[in-house]
Amino acid sequence: MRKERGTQGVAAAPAPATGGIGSESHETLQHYYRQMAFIRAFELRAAEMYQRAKIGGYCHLNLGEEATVVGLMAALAPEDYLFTTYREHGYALARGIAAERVMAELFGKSTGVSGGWGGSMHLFDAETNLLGGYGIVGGQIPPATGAALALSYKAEPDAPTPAVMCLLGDGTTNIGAFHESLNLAAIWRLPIVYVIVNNGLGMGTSVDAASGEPDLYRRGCAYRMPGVRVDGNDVLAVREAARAALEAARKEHQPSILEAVSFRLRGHSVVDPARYRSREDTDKAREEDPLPVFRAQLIDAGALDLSSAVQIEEDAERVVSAAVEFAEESPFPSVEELFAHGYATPVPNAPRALPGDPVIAPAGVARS
Amino acid sequence: MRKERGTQGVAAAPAPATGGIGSESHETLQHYYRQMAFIRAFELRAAEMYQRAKIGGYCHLNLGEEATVVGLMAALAPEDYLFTTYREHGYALARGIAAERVMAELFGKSTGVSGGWGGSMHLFDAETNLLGGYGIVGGQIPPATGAALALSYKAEPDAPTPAVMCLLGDGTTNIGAFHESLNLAAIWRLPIVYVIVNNGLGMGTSVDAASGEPDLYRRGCAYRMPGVRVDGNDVLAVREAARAALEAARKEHQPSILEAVSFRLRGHSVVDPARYRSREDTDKAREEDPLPVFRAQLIDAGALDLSSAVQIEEDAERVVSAAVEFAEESPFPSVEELFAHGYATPVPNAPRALPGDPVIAPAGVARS
Amino acid sequence: MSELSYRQALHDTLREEMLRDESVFLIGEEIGVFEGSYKITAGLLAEFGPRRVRDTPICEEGFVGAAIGAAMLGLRPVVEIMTINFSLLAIDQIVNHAAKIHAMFGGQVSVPMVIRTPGGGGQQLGASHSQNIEVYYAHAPGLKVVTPATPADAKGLLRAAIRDDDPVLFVENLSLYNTKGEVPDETGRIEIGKAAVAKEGRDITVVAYSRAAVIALDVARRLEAEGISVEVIDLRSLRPLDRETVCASVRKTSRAVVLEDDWLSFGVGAEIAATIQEGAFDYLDAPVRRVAAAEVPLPYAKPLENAALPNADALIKVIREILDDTRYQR
Amino acid sequence: MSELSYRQALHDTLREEMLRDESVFLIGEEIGVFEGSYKITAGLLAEFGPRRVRDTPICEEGFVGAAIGAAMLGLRPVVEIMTINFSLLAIDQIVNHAAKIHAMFGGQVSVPMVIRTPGGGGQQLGASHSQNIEVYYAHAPGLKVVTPATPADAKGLLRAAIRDDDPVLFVENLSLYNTKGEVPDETGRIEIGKAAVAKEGRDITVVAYSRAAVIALDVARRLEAEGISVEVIDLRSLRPLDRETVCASVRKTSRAVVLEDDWLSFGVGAEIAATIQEGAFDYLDAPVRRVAAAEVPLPYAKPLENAALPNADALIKVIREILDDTRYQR
Ligand SMILES: Cc1ncc(C[n+]2csc(CCOP(=O)(O)OP(=O)(O)O)c2C)c(N)n1
Ligand SMILES: Cc1ncc(C[n+]2csc(CCOP(=O)(O)OP(=O)(O)O)c2C)c(N)n1
Ligand SMILES: [Mg+2]
Ligand SMILES: [Mg+2]
Repeated sequence: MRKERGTQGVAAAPAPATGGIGSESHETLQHYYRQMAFIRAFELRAAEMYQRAKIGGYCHLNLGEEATVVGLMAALAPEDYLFTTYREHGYALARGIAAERVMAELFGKSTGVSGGWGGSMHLFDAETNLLGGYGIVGGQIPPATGAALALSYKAEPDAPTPAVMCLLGDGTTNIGAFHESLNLAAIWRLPIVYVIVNNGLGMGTSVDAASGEPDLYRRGCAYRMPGVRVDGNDVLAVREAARAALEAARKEHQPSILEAVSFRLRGHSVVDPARYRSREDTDKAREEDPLPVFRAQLIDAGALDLSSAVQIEEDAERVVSAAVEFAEESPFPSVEELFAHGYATPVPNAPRALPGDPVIAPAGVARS
Repeated sequence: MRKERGTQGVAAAPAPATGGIGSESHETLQHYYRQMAFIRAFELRAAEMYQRAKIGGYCHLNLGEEATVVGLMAALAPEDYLFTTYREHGYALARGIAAERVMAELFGKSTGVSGGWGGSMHLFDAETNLLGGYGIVGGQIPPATGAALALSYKAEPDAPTPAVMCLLGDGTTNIGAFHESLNLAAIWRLPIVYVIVNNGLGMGTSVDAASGEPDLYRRGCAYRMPGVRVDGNDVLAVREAARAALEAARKEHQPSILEAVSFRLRGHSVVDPARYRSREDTDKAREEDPLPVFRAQLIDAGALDLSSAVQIEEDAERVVSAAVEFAEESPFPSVEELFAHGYATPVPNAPRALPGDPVIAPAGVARS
Repeated sequence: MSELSYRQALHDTLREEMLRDESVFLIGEEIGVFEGSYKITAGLLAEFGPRRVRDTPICEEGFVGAAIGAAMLGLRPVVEIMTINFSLLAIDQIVNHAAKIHAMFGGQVSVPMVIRTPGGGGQQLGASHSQNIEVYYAHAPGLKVVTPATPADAKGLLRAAIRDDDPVLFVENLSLYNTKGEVPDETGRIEIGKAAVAKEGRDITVVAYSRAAVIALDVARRLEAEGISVEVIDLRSLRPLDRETVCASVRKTSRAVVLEDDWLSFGVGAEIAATIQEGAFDYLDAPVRRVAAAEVPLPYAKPLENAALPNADALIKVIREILDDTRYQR
Repeated sequence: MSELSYRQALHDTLREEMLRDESVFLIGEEIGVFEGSYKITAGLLAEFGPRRVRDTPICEEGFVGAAIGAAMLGLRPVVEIMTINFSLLAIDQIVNHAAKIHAMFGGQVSVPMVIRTPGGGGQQLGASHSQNIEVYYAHAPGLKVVTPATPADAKGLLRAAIRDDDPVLFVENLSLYNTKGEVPDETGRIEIGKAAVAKEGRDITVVAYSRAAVIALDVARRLEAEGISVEVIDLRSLRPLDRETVCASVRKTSRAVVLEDDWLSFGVGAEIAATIQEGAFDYLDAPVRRVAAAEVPLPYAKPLENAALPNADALIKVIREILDDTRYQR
């Protein structure tokens, strides 16, 4: 089973060069801008809906990470698998899930991707191989690694397999599950790419304060796992780097780290005013905001004209509005369904008591 | 609080050179041989006592690791702290704890270092700052790191502090607690040395099968923590490397990894016949057995004559026999003491029921 | 006396204890620069500096374990685990280490640490972020587990916990942080291991703790108007458990209900019911009932979440069922 | 029928299921080259190779989590956690993930995995290696928890667990591995969620599971000779819990004791006692008593360990106390 591992240490490989905007079709570039603009519009509306108490729980947004999201999803093939964190609305959208179903999930409606059971942090869609948003920091990493194990288990030895992309935040590289999982992927040569979405902060804790090796793409060194850092504000660079990493995972069963560096435009979640953030930091984030930057680049390069840009943005607003309307009008799951997902294989004596019910039905007949 | 961290990556520093046997006093060398021979004798007797059911539970021996044990303990200052694994009889002895108290603990007697409460895996001695053997793999690493935190908390900034030495096995480098702890030590610059006692195997799993980076001293790279590998069969080399690492910990608050490579002479624990081990492997372990090798070296160098060697070995046997006798004759802790260590600060309603006692004393009066 | 929120009571107590004792320090995720996910530690980094208020990376096993080691060397760490759900990442250090170290090493060392952590559902945080798993810790000898329901108890128990030489799990509750109550100005401790009779009554005993104790008290006051006299026992401490206070109450009222926020099977209420039936068997006029959460991973959707969680209405329903059941009339 | 040891029954079932279904594979520490710490997997690496019998590094959170992911993609991993004590390192993956994934994602995916792990004290393994903490898992909705006491149940339940689409914690016991019993040759499953009446009796019900069920049965047989007729209920499954079988027995005998290896407070027996007093209140002639471990971190020294653990003598003493107590004569 075991193949040669990499050589000692980690070649801090530069991210693969991209041809830049010039070498992409206008259509492709517009498509990326459309996706980015759409995520932006969706997230801003999600924030608004949260403030209007249409969305409950925690709500973490991809604002500022749109280029990373779109670049990664452009590289991920339909047969690949995706495990994400709780900050994943954008990924679900770019993976092709209808905005209505995502917004409906945030509203807790039965038409949501997870049937209203998951909420913002727990989007799941079997059809697009989105195997879940996870709210426990690092919790997704071992299962993602296990999914890669399953792919290699099912494949002929040395044959290419689909790959797994496992997203995690910068702060998450300090938890034990990260270490254990990377080690497993390395010794078993699993087809997986660990993407560290480095937005510079955990909640308010900087990468530098949290990580002994703040160059996060280098943390694979402890497993001889290669790593690459890419500018997360550059959608093409992200896409190219992800493609290369995914190819190595699929064909050579070479796991790797891909670090995409960008900024979080707002607080950790909708309710966080981010007072701990320096003015300088916020300014920088705003200056490098991938949306206006990419828009300007495309217009400069003649790949997009102003009216199409405005059109794209208006379309985004319209679709998001429709999604909100859909979510608003969809029904909540019915209370009768409370025990519907108790077990996948039914067994006798499975609990079905509501609060205040007796432990045994008064007749002495066990419910089941 | 935070100081400069090391530079990127890890300089795979060679272990500091030792002057070799020639530059040591005969007394020192004899002392080391005496300690090694003593540990050997103790461990062989422990195995025997285990087989005779005088010792219960699991019993893990330091056979084959005597040079590492003695070298490390020679470097550790009395004011330093030691956290070990369950494979720790030798460390307790070399740290200066009387053999009787160690053997009595293995027998579960009240005169044992841990009063009979701990057994082989859980030796503890407040007086010599031996802060415990721990049976959960990796469990000792976070507390050891926290002990180093306490030392730095109590010291003036930049002033030297005592250091913590935290022992762990090769297999233990793959568990999350290792990663989390090293990262904490790195970002907080804690005075601690993580000593990886690499005996080549977990229970039956090789380092190569278990670790993505099988050069274990390099695993600090993920925290910019320096690491050194040393021949664990060379007591002087181990001592020198440990001294240097401890000095850096004490004076510069530079945490580091020290990997000592040796062999396990027998199975994982007394009951393991180690059938999975290749003949080649066992032969190699026997050839490089640090005891006869060191003995021959000393005799060659004129630092020890044959009759003193035999004397040392006989002394060791005698003391171990006395320890067994002491252990044998010591009383078991009394059953009345069962709740004696329930809480350090007494509180009402602390449980004191024996199996079968009613939950409330029949009179309706709560015991406390 | 002054009126304080539960949050403020915790904050003030941490501050007072830090001022009083140099060996007390705070450690946890986002407690410093971010001022705490629930802002209990707001302002303390600015006042005490990073030595005393130590932000950690995200590594619950690591920093809880580090606090254990620091406590073994005589410091008094007060750890914050952001929510009790994340404590499962550190439970090996808590149950296999903190709880064991004093006894396993023959009493040579103690682990004077406090782990503060909030539980609580009802915030639409979903299945993995809404648990009440204090029973895991209540089951483990060597730990002390307290569950204050009021600002006054939050203060008195936190003070006692910090000064205690054993590891104490201090369970807070998300939905209590903004509740207010009278808090004595003097610096008394509340003894760990003692339940409180939160309200005296004659007809039935409701046993509860944390958020549920607040609901129970509210229900008791409402039923008073109808002439139903409910005694409310607030456990306050799950380990040790004050069985005598619970049983004494039931010996008086002859009927009991437990209100608890955790899942029914193998939850805290099971121990209470088991204790009562043994300690007050001859006095009991009806079975002890339990009002607990439905046994499902808590759904996000509000109507489902509401249906799954115990509340005042369910408690009232069960109280009435017990009192009305002709089989069990006195 | 053939007589097999509990160990052999487990081994054979693993082998048969691997032969039957290519998607079944084994994963865990030291299960391959070392052939398992307790040798359950002896010979299987040689027979099936490293793809089907996967040795892992020491990383419980990592390999349990990996098994979850593999199960989500349709494989059927059977994980070995060397002892239940180490499961605390993986409990975040078990309780926060495996138990939640099916429901939290609206039923779109299931997690068909088995976690085999032995509990058990009495081997002088000390405080951190002697725990019986199955109640932690029994409390968590989404899991199934089984605790076979006999070789036949070990076989039938393991087979059912492997073919079940939910995560099943399969609790073995160190002191049962060498016990022997008749095992049916046919390949039937034993339904998860059903208790067994291990022995019928009239005078008193003893409820137990795992090792304790074996002791209870032995005690029942011994007391038979004295004319005391003990009914023994072996729970077999802690989640779901077969309350009806337990209560039906007590409705017949009117008296009950729980024998359990875990600590008394908040242990498995608490739920049983709470259930009985509610489900058989009108039939109960005496309080339900619990015979459980003393609430201390288990000491290493043999006499202390013996004193702390429940055994046949303690059970007999309590049975006699209940039957002799004049207050509770029928
Ligand atoms: C185990 C665990 N600990 C703590 C938390 C609380 N928490 C949620 S998000 C977060 C910060 C994560 O930072 P990072 O990994 O950088 O991801 P980002 O939110 O920046 O995308 C923390 C501490 C959690 N959900 N799980
Ligand atoms: C968390 C945990 N998992 C598994 C075990 C069982 N176990 C005890 S020792 C051991 C091997 C440890 O190997 P290594 O770290 O190399 O130390 P060595 O025994 O070789 O000194 C294992 C798997 C344990 N005690 N704790
Ligand atoms: Mg981040
Ligand atoms: Mg080893």
